[in-house]
Amino acid sequence: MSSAEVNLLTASVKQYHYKLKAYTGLVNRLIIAQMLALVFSYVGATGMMSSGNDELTVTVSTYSASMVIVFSIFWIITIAITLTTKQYKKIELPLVGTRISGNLSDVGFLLTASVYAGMTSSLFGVLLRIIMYFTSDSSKIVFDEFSLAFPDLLLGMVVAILYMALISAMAYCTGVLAQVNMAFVIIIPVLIFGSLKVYTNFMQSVFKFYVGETFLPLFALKILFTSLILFGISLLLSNRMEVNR
Amino acid sequence: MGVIQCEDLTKFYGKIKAIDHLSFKIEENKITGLIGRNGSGKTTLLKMIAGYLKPTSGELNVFSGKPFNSLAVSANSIFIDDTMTFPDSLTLSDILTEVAPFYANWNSSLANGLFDYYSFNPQQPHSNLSKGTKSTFNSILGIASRCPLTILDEPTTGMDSAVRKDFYRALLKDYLEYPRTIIISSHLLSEIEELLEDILLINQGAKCLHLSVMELKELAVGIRGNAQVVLSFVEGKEILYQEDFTKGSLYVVIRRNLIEQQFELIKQSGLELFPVSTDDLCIYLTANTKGGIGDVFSRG
Amino acid sequence: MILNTDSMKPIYVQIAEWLEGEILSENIKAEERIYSQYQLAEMFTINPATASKGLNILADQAIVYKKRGLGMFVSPNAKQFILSKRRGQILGQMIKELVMEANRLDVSESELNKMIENVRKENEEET
Amino acid sequence: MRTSLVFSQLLLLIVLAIIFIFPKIRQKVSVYISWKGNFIVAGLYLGLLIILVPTLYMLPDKSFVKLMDDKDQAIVLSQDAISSMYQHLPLAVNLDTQQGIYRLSSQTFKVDTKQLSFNIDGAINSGNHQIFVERKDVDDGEIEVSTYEATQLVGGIDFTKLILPLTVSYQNGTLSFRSAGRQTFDFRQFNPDFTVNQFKGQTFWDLNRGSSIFSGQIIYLRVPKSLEIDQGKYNDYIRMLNGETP
Repeated sequence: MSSAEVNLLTASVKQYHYKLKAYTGLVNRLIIAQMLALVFSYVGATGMMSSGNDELTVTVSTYSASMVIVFSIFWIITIAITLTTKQYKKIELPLVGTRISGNLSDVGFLLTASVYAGMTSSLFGVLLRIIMYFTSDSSKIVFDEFSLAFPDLLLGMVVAILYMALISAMAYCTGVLAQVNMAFVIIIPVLIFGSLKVYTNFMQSVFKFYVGETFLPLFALKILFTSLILFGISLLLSNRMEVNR
Repeated sequence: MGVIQCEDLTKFYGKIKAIDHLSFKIEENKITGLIGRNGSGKTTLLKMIAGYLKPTSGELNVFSGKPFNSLAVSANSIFIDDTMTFPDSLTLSDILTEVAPFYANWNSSLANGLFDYYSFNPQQPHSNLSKGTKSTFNSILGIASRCPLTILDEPTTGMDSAVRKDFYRALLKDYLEYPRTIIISSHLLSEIEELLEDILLINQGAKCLHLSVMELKELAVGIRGNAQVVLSFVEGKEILYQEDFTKGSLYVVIRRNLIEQQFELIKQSGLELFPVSTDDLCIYLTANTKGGIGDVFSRG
Repeated sequence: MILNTDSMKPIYVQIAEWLEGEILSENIKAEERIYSQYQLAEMFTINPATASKGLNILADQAIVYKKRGLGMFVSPNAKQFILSKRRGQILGQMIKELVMEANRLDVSESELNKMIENVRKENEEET
Repeated sequence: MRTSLVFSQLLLLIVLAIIFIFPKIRQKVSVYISWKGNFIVAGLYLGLLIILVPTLYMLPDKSFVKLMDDKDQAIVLSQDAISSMYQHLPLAVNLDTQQGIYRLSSQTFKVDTKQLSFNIDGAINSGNHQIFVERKDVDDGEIEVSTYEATQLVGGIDFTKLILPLTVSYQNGTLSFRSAGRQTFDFRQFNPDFTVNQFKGQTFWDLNRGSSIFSGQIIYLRVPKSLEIDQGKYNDYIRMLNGETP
């Protein structure tokens, strides 16, 4: 008998590669979600402003890819949660590894998905502009933001990816909690949302902490730190869990 | 060296006791059959050995370490059962190539050979397979992975008898070429007993027997004949099984070592001696009540 | 000790008897190497431990002997030994049972002898 | 506007439902795509979107609407000019050269009677517009009518040049003004995604949302020296530049 020596990192990387192949099909759902969001963004502009007097009415419809990003965030929430379900965890069983390597490979997959979803959803701003260019009279299109500045595009991608990472970490952690005990899914929202005052305060402080941050490096740091904590909690929680009962 | 050492192992699911103070030791490179009735705790025990489940109390060591959530145990063992799931985006041939890198001793020519032999469709997803073909495919993984500890939980579920025979042959041939510790669980012993070296019989989570197949085969003997005469021989001895026939004829199963010296005498008294098949013996040993199903009907 | 009340003999006994048959029919001659436990395991799809026990039966009776590092070899007088053993032990046991069964079925001695004679004649015609 | 919001929220819910139900549907429909196929789809999709970036920058330039700041010099000046027009007569500004004020139309009519009267369409009879009348030094028998518009903004969008001038016609001594009809302008503006907005601060928002400037058209008449002018009921809108009161 030769005893195979494996370290945690190699096992995690192998599982990550396996999962990447196993779950790429989830991209189809992302594409559908993004396409639908595009239709909404185009048909019902995200914002509208009307002004006028008796003889004139001026309507300014505002467009952005925000809806696509929001839909992509919903997508990543659903996959982060499904990854924690027993049905999906069973896929790890024939593979060499532990709960930690399983979690690490999940995190790797979610980060990859975040990068992919963040990139594609931000690029939808470009697609939306091109569609507008060909379908609308140019004298109706406001040039200022139409001429999307490249640094802004990159900034949007980075921020979208960071948001996806944060939200996937939150969703994954919630999923793991639900696996540990279904009661958490009820208890935690009750604790947080139980009192409306606490809820508003909580949401406001969360909002201020992330959405209110206007300095990119600090924002990135906050997100990375929070995601790390959330993934860490998930890892510790699931490390003691039994599988495939 | 014992690959698996188990001391006073107990496992509860909530308040239900699945494994009850179990102690045994499985030696390296032996094929052991884990036999027990449905619900006797076979799968629970195997999942604890594979590191999926955590023992409630007692000691369990696999490769001299605790198996639960252990990377070393995971790297050196494989657990095959019919609930194994694979993602639908991987075809059967994909699965063979994707699973291979996880196992250091993976023999891909063997895997592909078996895969072709059973004429699987390489483009099919795993979830589309019927119960029997799923078991067949999973058994390929179990054999080709050549894990130092190979755990096969009811590996032949749904297989037809031809495939079963092929599977046992393939397992044995590869075992001879590449010896390893194999545990096969089954509720049907007769089919695998030739393959096995040892048998671990459990009943309601507790150990019943752990001995070699050869010893098991000679463990008990059946005596049939006139009830009075039979009873005179087995008086005061533990009767494993007893069945009444018409006209005062009686069949009893008794431990062979209790009665070995009296064989000649028994034969001369006009009684018949029978070997007891291992399957029957296991049923007698794990029976909760003495007497068979016939008793239920004769009581009324 | 072999429990011989039924044809359901343990596998290792059947292995030993099969090997004896091979030696009797001179498929394996004296001083030749006999099958290893692994070859036997593969041939009969049995656990090598079972096969090993079958070989050990022969070794215990000195029908085969062990050469260090080379395996098991057939003893020079193996065939003779098997023949005499089968005559004495096995045939004796079988005749004992035959007689018991004949008594139970009320078959007289002459009738039994005639039946044996018939079977022998049939076998001779076949060969 | 509200209905579209409700509509899109409803659709959002439907999509969420689809996303959640989809795996179950997929299991039933069971169209299996191998991972290679999925990889190709994912790669193509991303590749296509990336190719759009250079495409966007290579699109031929068109006459897009440019945003203006309401603190723009020309706009400030034109607004000053308009307010001064009401307070100080005669006019201190030259409409044709004043920055931020554009001429929409210019017409000349032959005088056919000695008296000039006005007829203003009901639709424009709401005090949006002002008519300024200047007497020329000579009796050349011609009435020159020009319409002007000061810069108008909605959310920084200058739509001044798109505004149709009032229709002016002259017959039997009556100058008629008719509205060009109700005008609607639709503009399409892009906002940065919320991900970008967060780091652009609030300034951008303020700039575009705050500025809305509407004003009516200015009609400038130059009439022959001796033409008699009957303001009729419109004397609120008509201002004589030579200091005369009708």
